[in-house]
Amino acid sequence: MKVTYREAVRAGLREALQSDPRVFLMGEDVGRYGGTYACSKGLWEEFGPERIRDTPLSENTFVGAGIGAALGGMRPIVEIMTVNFSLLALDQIVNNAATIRHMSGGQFSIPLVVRMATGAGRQVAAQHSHSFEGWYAHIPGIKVLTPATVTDAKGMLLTALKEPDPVFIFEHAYLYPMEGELDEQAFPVDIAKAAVRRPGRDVSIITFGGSLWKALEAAERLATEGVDPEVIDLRVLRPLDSATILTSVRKTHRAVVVDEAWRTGSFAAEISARIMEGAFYDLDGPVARVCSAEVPIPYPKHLEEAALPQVVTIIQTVRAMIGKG
Amino acid sequence: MKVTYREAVRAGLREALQSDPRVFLMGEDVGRYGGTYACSKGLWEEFGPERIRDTPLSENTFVGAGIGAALGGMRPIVEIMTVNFSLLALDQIVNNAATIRHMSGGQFSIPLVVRMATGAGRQVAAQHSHSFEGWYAHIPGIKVLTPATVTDAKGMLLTALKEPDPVFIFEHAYLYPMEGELDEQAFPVDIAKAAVRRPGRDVSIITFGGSLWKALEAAERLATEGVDPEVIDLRVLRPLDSATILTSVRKTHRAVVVDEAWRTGSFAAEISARIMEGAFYDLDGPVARVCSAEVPIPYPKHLEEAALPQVVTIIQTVRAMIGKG
Amino acid sequence: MAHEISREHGLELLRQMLRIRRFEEKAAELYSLGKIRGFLHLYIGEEAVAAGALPAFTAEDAVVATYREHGHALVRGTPMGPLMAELYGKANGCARGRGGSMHFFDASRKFYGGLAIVGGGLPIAVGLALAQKFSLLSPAFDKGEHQGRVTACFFGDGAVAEGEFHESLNLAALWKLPVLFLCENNLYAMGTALARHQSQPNIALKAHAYAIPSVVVDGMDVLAVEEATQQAVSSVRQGNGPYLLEYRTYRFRAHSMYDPELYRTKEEVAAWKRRDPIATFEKRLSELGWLTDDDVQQMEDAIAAEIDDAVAFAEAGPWEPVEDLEKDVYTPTSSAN
Amino acid sequence: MAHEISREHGLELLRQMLRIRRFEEKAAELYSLGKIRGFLHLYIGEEAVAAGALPAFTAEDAVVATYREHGHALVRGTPMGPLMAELYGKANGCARGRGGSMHFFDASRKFYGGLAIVGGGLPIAVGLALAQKFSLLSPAFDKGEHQGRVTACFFGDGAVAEGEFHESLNLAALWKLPVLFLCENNLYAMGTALARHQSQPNIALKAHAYAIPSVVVDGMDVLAVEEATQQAVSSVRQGNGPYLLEYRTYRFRAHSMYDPELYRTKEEVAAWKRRDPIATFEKRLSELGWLTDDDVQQMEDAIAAEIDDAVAFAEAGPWEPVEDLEKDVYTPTSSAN
Ligand SMILES: Cc1ncc(C[n+]2csc(CCOP(=O)(O)OP(=O)(O)O)c2C)c(N)n1
Ligand SMILES: Cc1ncc(C[n+]2csc(CCOP(=O)(O)OP(=O)(O)O)c2C)c(N)n1
Ligand SMILES: [Mg+2]
Ligand SMILES: [Mg+2]
Repeated sequence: MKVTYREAVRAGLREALQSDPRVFLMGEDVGRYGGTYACSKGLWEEFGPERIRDTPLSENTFVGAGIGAALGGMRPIVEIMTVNFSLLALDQIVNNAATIRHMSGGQFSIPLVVRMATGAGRQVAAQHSHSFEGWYAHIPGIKVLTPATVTDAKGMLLTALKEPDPVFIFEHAYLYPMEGELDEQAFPVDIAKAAVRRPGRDVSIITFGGSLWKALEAAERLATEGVDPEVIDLRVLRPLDSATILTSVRKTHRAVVVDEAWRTGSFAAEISARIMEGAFYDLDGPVARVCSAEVPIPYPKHLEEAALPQVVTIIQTVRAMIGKG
Repeated sequence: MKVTYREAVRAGLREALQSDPRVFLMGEDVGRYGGTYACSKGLWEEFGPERIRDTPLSENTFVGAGIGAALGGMRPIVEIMTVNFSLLALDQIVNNAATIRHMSGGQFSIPLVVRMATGAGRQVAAQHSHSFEGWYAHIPGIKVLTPATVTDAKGMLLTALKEPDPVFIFEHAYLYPMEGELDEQAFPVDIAKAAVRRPGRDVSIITFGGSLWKALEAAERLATEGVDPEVIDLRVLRPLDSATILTSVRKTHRAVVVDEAWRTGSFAAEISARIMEGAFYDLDGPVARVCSAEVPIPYPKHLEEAALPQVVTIIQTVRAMIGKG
Repeated sequence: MAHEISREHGLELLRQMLRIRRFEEKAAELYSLGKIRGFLHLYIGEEAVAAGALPAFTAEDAVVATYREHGHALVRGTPMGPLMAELYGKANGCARGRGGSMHFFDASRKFYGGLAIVGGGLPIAVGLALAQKFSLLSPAFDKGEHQGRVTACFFGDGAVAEGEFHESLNLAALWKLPVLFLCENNLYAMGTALARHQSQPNIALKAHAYAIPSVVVDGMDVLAVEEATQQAVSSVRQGNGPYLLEYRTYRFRAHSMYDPELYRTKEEVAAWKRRDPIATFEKRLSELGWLTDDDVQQMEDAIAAEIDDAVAFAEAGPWEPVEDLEKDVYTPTSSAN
Repeated sequence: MAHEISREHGLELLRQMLRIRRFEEKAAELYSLGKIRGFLHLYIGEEAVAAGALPAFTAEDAVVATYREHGHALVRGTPMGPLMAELYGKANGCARGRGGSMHFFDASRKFYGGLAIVGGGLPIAVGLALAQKFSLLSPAFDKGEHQGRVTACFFGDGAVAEGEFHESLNLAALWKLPVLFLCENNLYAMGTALARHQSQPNIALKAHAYAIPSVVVDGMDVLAVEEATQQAVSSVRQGNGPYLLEYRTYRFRAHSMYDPELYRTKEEVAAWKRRDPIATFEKRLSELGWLTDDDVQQMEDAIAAEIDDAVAFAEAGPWEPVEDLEKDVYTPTSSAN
């Protein structure tokens, strides 16, 4: 069945609310407004104001309240409108959500799911175009998911709600209107493994989230030039599935990592370092990174496009590598 | 002249306050209390409550006020008690301090200096033992300094105050009582280059901040085994001085990066990736990382020590590498 | 009349409100044509606030606004051309096209944005006010020149829920800083009604928690806005510390360009539109015999011409070269360059 | 007497205050011996608050406290042994030694810490109260069992300045959640006096900004604390939404073990010590003829024995094996294991 990414998220939310009375959704404008990206449209009417809760603008507190509600036995789904606003809640996430279990000697679990939109590409300028998934992936005690397909958009949410620990789901805002085939057979989807989205022999293109589609398009175009790339969708940034990455690189001997975050300190650096540590002797050449320019993302289309990873930059990077290899 | 790191910071603050009427210091308990780490002890008495300002507990606002005061023509020094509390101010830092200049088309400069204590090692447990310098180094628009010596503790602060843009200085809390030789000849110190703290031939040990001293001790001990390590103190994490790193690795053909942050997504990954990209063909073997275990830092001494990089882990890592090389 | 004004002044207030209204109507039109993209938040319905409040501030004062700041920049005096060009993303825009609708800046007019993180402007304004106070305190500064500068900080009712509102009012009052907290209470934070995001919907009353004086103002009455703002500004200039004004107003359009408006009734919107700040003020002026249909027509014609010029300016403007993408991440004199 | 109590009850209140005092005096001693490390924040002087407030809550209620929580855990009922062992960092501590002084936890007593980010406990408490309210709303929960549960949230005057205070009170009042905001106003945030961190130092008054009822309580009078807290709890249990209590108290010792105390005078400290909650209450009980020197001696002896046992328990406790360092970062059933 073909559905949009947005519809897939909504279907996951509905199913979760129907199947477990402990599940509720809270966030800014998730209720009467239907969600900034319309992911929760109709849910307030269907499930009522107790389970679909509009919050005041107060990110640190409603995320903290999600932690408390999870400690109290609920299964909260907290929506943060976009990742840039999540910085306001980072104290609760790092200092409470991620620590309370370990710091208490294992006395508590925090079954909290936090969803947020991430990424650039919609000309909303410097304060609304960040990609901080890599920062979240640095934090022990939480899990970080980056669904790129409609099946993962719905499936990962449902699996996340079965987890005993905090799970953070990053939905690339650019994907919401994207249509895809929802594979109900795939459920329940795992949240432990990366996926090989396109098998290939010549180079491993490793990416996640919104960049997956750019990587796949680049791969198809490269195929017409006789280059056969393998495309890996990390799916889960924490805990990271190194095995799938290393298996691929040992086969292709080359890797390009695509990450929409700023280059320095990007999660792409972690992938490069893991390959360095786990497959150095299998490499025919250095792992390359395709990331965003190190600038606040500007508003005009031409500058925003120049700042972000693009299909052509991926292609050029692979070509240069093959040429050298 | 021998001084403690704490005294060096205080001397820098005094000199700055004396030499520029636009400079003032604000933060929690920097005044009457003298600073949690006594860095500003005596300054309130000397410069008065207008220039040494105790703030209420409100990190996001007093950092934001520092940005506004800088926009208004002042040269604020904001002290955030420790890095974990800085998460509460990250919105102002990422969304305002780092963007306003670029986003406004270059109309404004924000000459703000923010100082904070970072790091673990004092048995203050999971909420007070973080190392987020690597996160800050990911943000275009700001600069990130990690003084490891008493000379840099004073000198970097003075140089930072001459910068037109926001500078973040991370002082490892463990270093405050450390004594060292203050080299007044070194002033003004640059905040652009990494420093080779110990020249060597066999392996490059690359680190910064509190870990420098562990790296130097490891190097001396390795020297007694006939291994001659080069120790590099990054000093500045953003903008990063790749040249010094690559020059060293091209000479030693081996590198170990020591970073007190959690391994996954650490800044050590960025260093490893840069070496991958810039000196792959010069490497005799994979770059290794010595980082913290991926756990909230526990209170008991033996567990905290086990969680953090130690002299012995650095030594073992180098030995393993030499053996393999 | 709320207070005594001259005909000229009355016409000027009307003209400013009309400039905002027509500028934004044109912007909406250009948005549907794809000339403007990203988020576009219209101020239509709230014009009396910017038009009545901003003239109370001098060129030496500082202004901080939100992503709904077109009206504030217009009244502050930034020419319409660079503002329209900014909406286009052109290099001749007021932020070289990099900011767009949400990020107007104008250093020459001490207009510090155009900030789009809700509540994020308050600490910045507190800091600007701190610098203004320092300029009085420090013997190194020329008191005369700096005497009595203040900072105007505009924000919405939704921002009142954020912690920064609380922290900023406390700090400003504690340090007696010359800042005016100007709340544009349009009764909604996006789709969330005031009573559903504030347990105590009386925003002016919250100022007591910080020992800050406050007043509720009819934000649909440009003269009431002007009078209340002038009084507050003079109190702040005299060094009495911060002041909070709650302007009760209403947004006639969607929150941004995409908004199904499921959260409010057509009747409610219609009722507020009957209090349109422009129509009601036109009526008052004509009742005073100060405004003829001709006057209105002349004013509309002049504004239409100003807008045509602004659009032409924007259309003719160049795109910033891609090579300049990384320019101004740091200041040229910085060691990072 | 503030309200009618029996002799037994009076003696029990005294005993609890004494347990806290002696426990912490011993902790300070052990700190100087190097048995306890890191930060150690003593509650000495403030005992009447924990001793008077906590008995108003049932075992089904939830409690959230700060890094100055020794007294709260003791009165809540966690045995002294595991608490002392936690200070040592031993595996038989109440948090397996991982938390230390600032991070006491006890799931069996719904004691959620021991949280050391100032203000960070308020949102957690609001969330716990939300879960308690849900348990009433959702037919899927057994109403009877959950009926009228409430959450106690302790925090200091310094936390009042943080944005989370503002955000949490608003959210709790907006959603009518069963949470008690219990402010231990000891007049200082570390070295910063109340009047230098609050522009409006009357904390109870701030509750009006959220339409939350509030009361100022003499925090040096255990009976006043008990009575005010019981009244507030019963209002919250009845579903009237949150309540704020401001306990005016004083910290006799340094903020933590290192503190030159440059920020307050010896006279001020001495004046407050004359209002020592334990000494004054002992006096009242003896004036009633309820307390003889023998009674006091017996009580002290029993507590001394309890402390000796706790120290022995801690000394005998094992260190957590280093192999277990990464245990419990995730829950065993998690896909991450
Ligand atoms: C911290 C933060 N959270 C969420 C948003 C998304 N957002 C943009 S405007 C808005 C509503 C703000 O309402 P209000 O402050 O009343 O201003 P208005 O739009 O009514 O002028 C929201 C939730 C944001 N920009 N910043
Ligand atoms: C967000 C944050 N900022 C700063 C600190 C450092 N700090 C620890 S306790 C404290 C003072 C808190 O005072 P108060 O809330 O009155 O509690 P008290 O210590 O008086 O019991 C400070 C500033 C912290 N723990 N958290
Ligand atoms: Mg509004
Ligand atoms: Mg206090």
